[in-house]
Amino acid sequence: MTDWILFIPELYTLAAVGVFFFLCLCRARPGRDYAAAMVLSAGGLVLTVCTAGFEGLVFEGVYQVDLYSQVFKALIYSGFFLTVCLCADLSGVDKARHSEFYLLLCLSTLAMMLLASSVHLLTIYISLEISSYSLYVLVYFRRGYPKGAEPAFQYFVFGAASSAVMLFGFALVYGAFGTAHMAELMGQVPARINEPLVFTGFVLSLSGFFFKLAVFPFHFWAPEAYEAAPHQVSAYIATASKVAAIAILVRMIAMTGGQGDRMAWVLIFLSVASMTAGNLAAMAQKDIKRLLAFSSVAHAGYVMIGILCANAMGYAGAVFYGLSLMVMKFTCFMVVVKAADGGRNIKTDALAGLHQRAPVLALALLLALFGLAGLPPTIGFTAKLLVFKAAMDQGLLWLVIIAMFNVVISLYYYLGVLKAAYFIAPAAQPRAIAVSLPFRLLALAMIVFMVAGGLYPRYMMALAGAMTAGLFP
Amino acid sequence: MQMHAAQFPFLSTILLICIFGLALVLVLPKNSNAAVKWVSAACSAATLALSVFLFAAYDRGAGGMQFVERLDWIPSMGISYLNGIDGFAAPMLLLTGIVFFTGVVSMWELDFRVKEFFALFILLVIGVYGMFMALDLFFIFVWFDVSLLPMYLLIVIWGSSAREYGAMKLTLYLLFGSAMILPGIIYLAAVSGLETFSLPALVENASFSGFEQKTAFLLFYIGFGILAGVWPFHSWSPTGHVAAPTAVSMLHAGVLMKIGAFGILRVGMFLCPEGWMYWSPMMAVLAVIGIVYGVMVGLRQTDLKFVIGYSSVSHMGIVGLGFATMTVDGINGAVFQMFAHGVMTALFFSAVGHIYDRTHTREIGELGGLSAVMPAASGYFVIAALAGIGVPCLASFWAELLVFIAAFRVYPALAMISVGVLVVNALFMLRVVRNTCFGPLNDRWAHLKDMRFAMGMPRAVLAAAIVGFGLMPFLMYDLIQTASVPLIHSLGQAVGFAGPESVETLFTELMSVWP
Amino acid sequence: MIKVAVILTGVLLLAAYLVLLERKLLGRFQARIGPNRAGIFGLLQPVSDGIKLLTKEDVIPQGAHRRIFLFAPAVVAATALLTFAVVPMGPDLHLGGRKIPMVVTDMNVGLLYVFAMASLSVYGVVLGGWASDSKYAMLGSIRGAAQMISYELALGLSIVPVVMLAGSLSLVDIVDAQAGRPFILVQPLAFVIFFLSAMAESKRIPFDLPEAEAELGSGYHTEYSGMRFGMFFLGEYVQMQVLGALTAVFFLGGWRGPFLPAPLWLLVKIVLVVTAMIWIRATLPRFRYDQLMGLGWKFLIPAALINIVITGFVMVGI
Amino acid sequence: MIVPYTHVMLLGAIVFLMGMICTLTRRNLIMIIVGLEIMLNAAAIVFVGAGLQFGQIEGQVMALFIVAVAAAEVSVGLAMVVCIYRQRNSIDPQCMKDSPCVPDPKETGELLPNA
Amino acid sequence: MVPVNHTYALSSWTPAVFSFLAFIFAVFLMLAVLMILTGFLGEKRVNENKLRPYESGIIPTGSVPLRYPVPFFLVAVFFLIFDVEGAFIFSWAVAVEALGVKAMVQMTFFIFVLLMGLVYIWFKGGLALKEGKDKRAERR
Repeated sequence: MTDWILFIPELYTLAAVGVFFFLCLCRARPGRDYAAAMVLSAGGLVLTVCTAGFEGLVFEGVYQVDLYSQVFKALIYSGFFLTVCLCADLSGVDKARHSEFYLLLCLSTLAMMLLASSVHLLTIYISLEISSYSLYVLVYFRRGYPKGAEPAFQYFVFGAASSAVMLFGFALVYGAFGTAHMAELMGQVPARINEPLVFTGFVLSLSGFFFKLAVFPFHFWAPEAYEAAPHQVSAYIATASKVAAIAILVRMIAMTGGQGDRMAWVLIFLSVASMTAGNLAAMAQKDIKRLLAFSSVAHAGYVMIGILCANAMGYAGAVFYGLSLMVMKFTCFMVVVKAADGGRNIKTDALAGLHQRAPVLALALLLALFGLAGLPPTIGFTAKLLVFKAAMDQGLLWLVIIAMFNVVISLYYYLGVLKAAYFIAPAAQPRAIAVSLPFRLLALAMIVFMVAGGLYPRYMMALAGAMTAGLFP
Repeated sequence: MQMHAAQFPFLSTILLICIFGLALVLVLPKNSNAAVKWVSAACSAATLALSVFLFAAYDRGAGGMQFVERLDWIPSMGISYLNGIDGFAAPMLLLTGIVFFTGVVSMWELDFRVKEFFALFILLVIGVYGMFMALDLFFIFVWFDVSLLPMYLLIVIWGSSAREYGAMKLTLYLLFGSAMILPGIIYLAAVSGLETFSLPALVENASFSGFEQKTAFLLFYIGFGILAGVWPFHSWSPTGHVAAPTAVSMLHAGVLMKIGAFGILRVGMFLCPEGWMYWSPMMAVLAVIGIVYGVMVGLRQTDLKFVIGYSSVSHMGIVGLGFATMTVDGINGAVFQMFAHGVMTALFFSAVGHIYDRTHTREIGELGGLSAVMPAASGYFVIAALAGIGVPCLASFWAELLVFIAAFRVYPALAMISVGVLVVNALFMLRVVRNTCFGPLNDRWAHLKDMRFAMGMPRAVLAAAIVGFGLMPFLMYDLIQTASVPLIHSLGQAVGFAGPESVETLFTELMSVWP
Repeated sequence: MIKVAVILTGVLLLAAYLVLLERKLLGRFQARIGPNRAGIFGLLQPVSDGIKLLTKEDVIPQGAHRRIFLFAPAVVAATALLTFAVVPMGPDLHLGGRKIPMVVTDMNVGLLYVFAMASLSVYGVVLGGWASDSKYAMLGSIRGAAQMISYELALGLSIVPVVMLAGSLSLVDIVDAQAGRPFILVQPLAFVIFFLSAMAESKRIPFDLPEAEAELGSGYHTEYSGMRFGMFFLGEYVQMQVLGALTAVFFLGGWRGPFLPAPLWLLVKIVLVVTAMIWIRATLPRFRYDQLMGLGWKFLIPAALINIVITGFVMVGI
Repeated sequence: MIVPYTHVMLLGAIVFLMGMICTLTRRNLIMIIVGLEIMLNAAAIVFVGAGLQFGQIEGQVMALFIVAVAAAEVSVGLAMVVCIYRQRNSIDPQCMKDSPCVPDPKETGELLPNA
Repeated sequence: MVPVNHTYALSSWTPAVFSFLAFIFAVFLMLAVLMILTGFLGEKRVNENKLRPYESGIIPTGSVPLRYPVPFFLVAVFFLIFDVEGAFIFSWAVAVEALGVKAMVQMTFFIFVLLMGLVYIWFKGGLALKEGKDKRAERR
């Protein structure tokens, strides 16, 4: 009999989905929807954090609850919560659709939570799809966007194609081993990973996660979708969705037990290509959200470094990287949401004079951008240190050097944003950005978190290490 | 490397004072410019006092690492908060203290976004202090980057000509450097297999293969060398200096470039002696090219700041040449030169900055006869110029002397070239001094007033340091000696070094008769 | 082989005479006589109809998509006919020691097969209407598609209780499960839903919006003539039979019945159901489009779903 | 199992490639979705084959779920296609030409079958 | 998931494949014969008016490719979702007694979700199919 206690956070989220569903059926009242979303997401966050110690198998072994999954659930939930925090001014979305917006967001969160715990190919596939579908639709929620549904459709086509490829890979893996349980696969895969069929199956099955993470050949949706989506949705895609992708990707690679040399080479290639392509493309961007999208692509490359090392530090590094990415990307989007007028897209120049209009935000942006560039003393540096150390332990000096070159390239455009925020004088009299007290506290919390993660990451790293310890057979 | 336990965490106190000052500046209300300046000045004075104290209190007889502090930071990766100073670091701390204090004071007339300026400035100094005292590779890198980051904003917001270009170029260059250092650090930590980032622990316990040392040293040399203005990577330096505001130029040329050299010394030479030996001829060649190049390009400049900027390149070349000799003398000279050049350049930029503030030009051709209206200001300028030339009885004379003594033994031809070029440079500098301070007075400047005493004070401190250490070089020399001799000794043990073994040098004898 | 031939011929003959039956009955409902010239009581009327259709000109309109236009009618007819492959006509025959099942093939997924065929028949309508390059035909086919897919849902869901009771998707098993009592007694709601949606599936009045003569001039087969029109026609009447047969199999106990031989019972039941349908046709006016869809989505589907839940709870014994 | 697993796999691979080619080369939105569906079905074929090979029900369960998920996918995709189609008709086609995603109707024929 | 030993459950249906094929063949043969016959027997007298599409007797106007009304697409989409979910219900229905109460509860939840979906599209006007008076169409 299923131990339902282990499943409580998911059940809670499901109930939250139900609440939003009923709100959808009622008359649209954005204020009420926002309040409900805040309360429910905060409650869920508390609940997931409280259940972080749970362990066990649910649903005949297809659903594994352990520290790894629970912490990831907490992370995903914080992504959701933070995104909801940005929704006070949800002017990018039609008023009548606010409750649906939260519904889909919540649904996507639920699916990602399921994803974090999935240890069966079927559950992985289903939860991945559910989370993606919600996002496809959310991307189209933007009010009055001139390109309409096209970016959403593009996102959809890429997502569906890569998940189909992934599914085919799953089929090959299942066909080779006769089991779809990760626990059973883990015992058998390392020995046979170099068989052509198994190898092909694995590479194909990773594509779905690469898509979520926006790794190089699967990244073309990112700029369009980020640009077209409401800011909050972009923030959600950049934070929670990435974290979930990292969670499952690490689980999948851990299944190979670090035995596949060819696999490692594929991953290295993707990692390098992803970093380089993302950074070079980002340099040409004027729109902040596009820029952040390409930087996401680049960061996917860095995360991959940690994952491809397939050692304890690499996994811990990837996990830590996910955490840091969430904080930093969220901070950037926080600024974008606040700086954007009425939910419009903004160019980099629109940040002009930010240091006067909202000093706290400007400081947060500064740290977030430095963090994204991987400079100390921010959390982004610690994350890079971890993945690079892991790569060095595998003897991949040159990979680290390439990555560091990319860091310098990325710095070019991050500094461009920073210059706009701190240096360029705004054309007109700058309109002060009203930053409410809770929001200011949120920004301060982000600042503290980023600096603390850079200067004193001891406990976070220990947590990441403890989480990934269970991934080894 | 010996280590002595500390009684009181003096080093962390310096950092804490700065951090406290930074926090205070940040929480002060927006328009309290005077308060911000006073807080910064107090903070800088306190750290200056502490660094003077450390400089004096360093036990020259015992040597080794003193004032060591240690705190486990990230045990899982073997990272600890480990501070300590030796004979190399103590002069650098003193230098930082001096330049910090004088920099704050020379920006006293700033009235544009004051709070932000001083906040960033203090942040920069925190990084510099931290870098000089850190003994853990992780923290070395962290402080290194902390000191680089505010630079971009400092130049972009408060800079002068071509500031955007200059700032972007500078930042990208320097971060490119840090992009070489980080892999190097992690590489060494990984191949050592010791799970530690502690520099002393690595020096003691790790045995790196020749290849590893060569690779890592190259990474460090390029990475830190960019900041040190080593020749092919120097080009950020003149543009950056020119673009930066006065205090930043001072700190930058005075201290930051030393961070680069210090990094090569601390990380590269301590950890990879074999790599050092392998690459030393290249270092020497590049250093000499730097010297020659700096001088030659400097000759063609008409902007005073460019003149100083390029002379910095050549002066840092002297440091590099000193390192490349692999002798006690050479290292003594190089470290001494780091100190001397820091103080001298700071004075130079400070004086030029003052002149620029008044005249709004730095073109040599437009200036002239300033000594008539601004005797004090041009006096400092002249002192700085003379120090730059290496006139005896000024600090840099001893430094250059030491380096060239060592260089003549190891690389006679290169030393010959550099000395020749420096003579040319001296003539040129004298001409610059004449064109700016003496000769016919340009009527446009006739109404200018000389600097007040309070404004002159920082320059006075710097000038005093130049002259003081020029007259009493042994104060510095004894200190550096405590670190350089063990380093060369350990080099002998580590790689079977059989180069010029002159521990008892000509200069030591010279020193004994000097006072 | 003989079995196949017999069933096929039987179905075709029955279809032909159902036309006659309908015309006769409609005549009676409307107080007229109906066809009575060809043979006694007009018994040869179907034959003459067939000959007429075969010799009519086969017009292909100008803008038509030729290939699709030509084949669409065959789809309708074929899918309707093929459905009979799984309808059991009676109990197994034992001839000379050999067991001969009275069904073309006893698929274990027979029910799904039936639905598959029903779904496929939509293609005939849609393609036929689309390929005609005519506005009426186009409108008819659009309506047809929407209506048929809507009601297919209700159709499928209404059968689920039957499947639950029988525990199998095979039509033979379903008939066997009704040995005691026909399912209409235990599942009256399912029967009603099934019957309504099946009528909509076969586009019978009052659900004949795809062809609605009055507004669309025959809808999707406006442009068809000759035997191709005949095939649509044939398909429709075979579908009526299918509907009768399925109603019989699912709810009326299939071929089971006292006294008479099994296939005859089935025939009787089919004719009964068809007569009921004709009766309805003669009585009720046509639905409006939104009413039609509303009935399907807002009433039949929820009712079918709830029926499933109730049946389930009764069965597992709560 | 009469048909060897390798043959099933080969069939799956061929179908998969067909779907992929359809998705990649067609410039008709509907056909792209069709291609996606074909890819999914190829995976389902391989799953069923593999399940038969090992005598497990898992393969079929997978196939069932794939069918369901595919339906959801088509729904989302079709809804978006409808939106795009409506926008194209309501907005001047000239300004839509700039966007890379939507094919030019003159070049590629109809966007939707006869619609 | 339990391995299935009863291979019949996994193999495709085998009984009476032959007679089924024969039936299919017979049906197709008959239709083919009819189609060919109608081609031979029918008279061929083509004229322009006959080839024109029927439009209540007038010369056709406008182009045939009409815009598909959006409600039809919506219906198609709804159908897709609900119909396929039917697959789960069927697979459960076959074995309802064997699966017992637990599966019944799960299926009830499933059907509940389905009904909620129906309620949603109902409330949101997805089922307001009255042509020309589509609320959603007006709102856009």
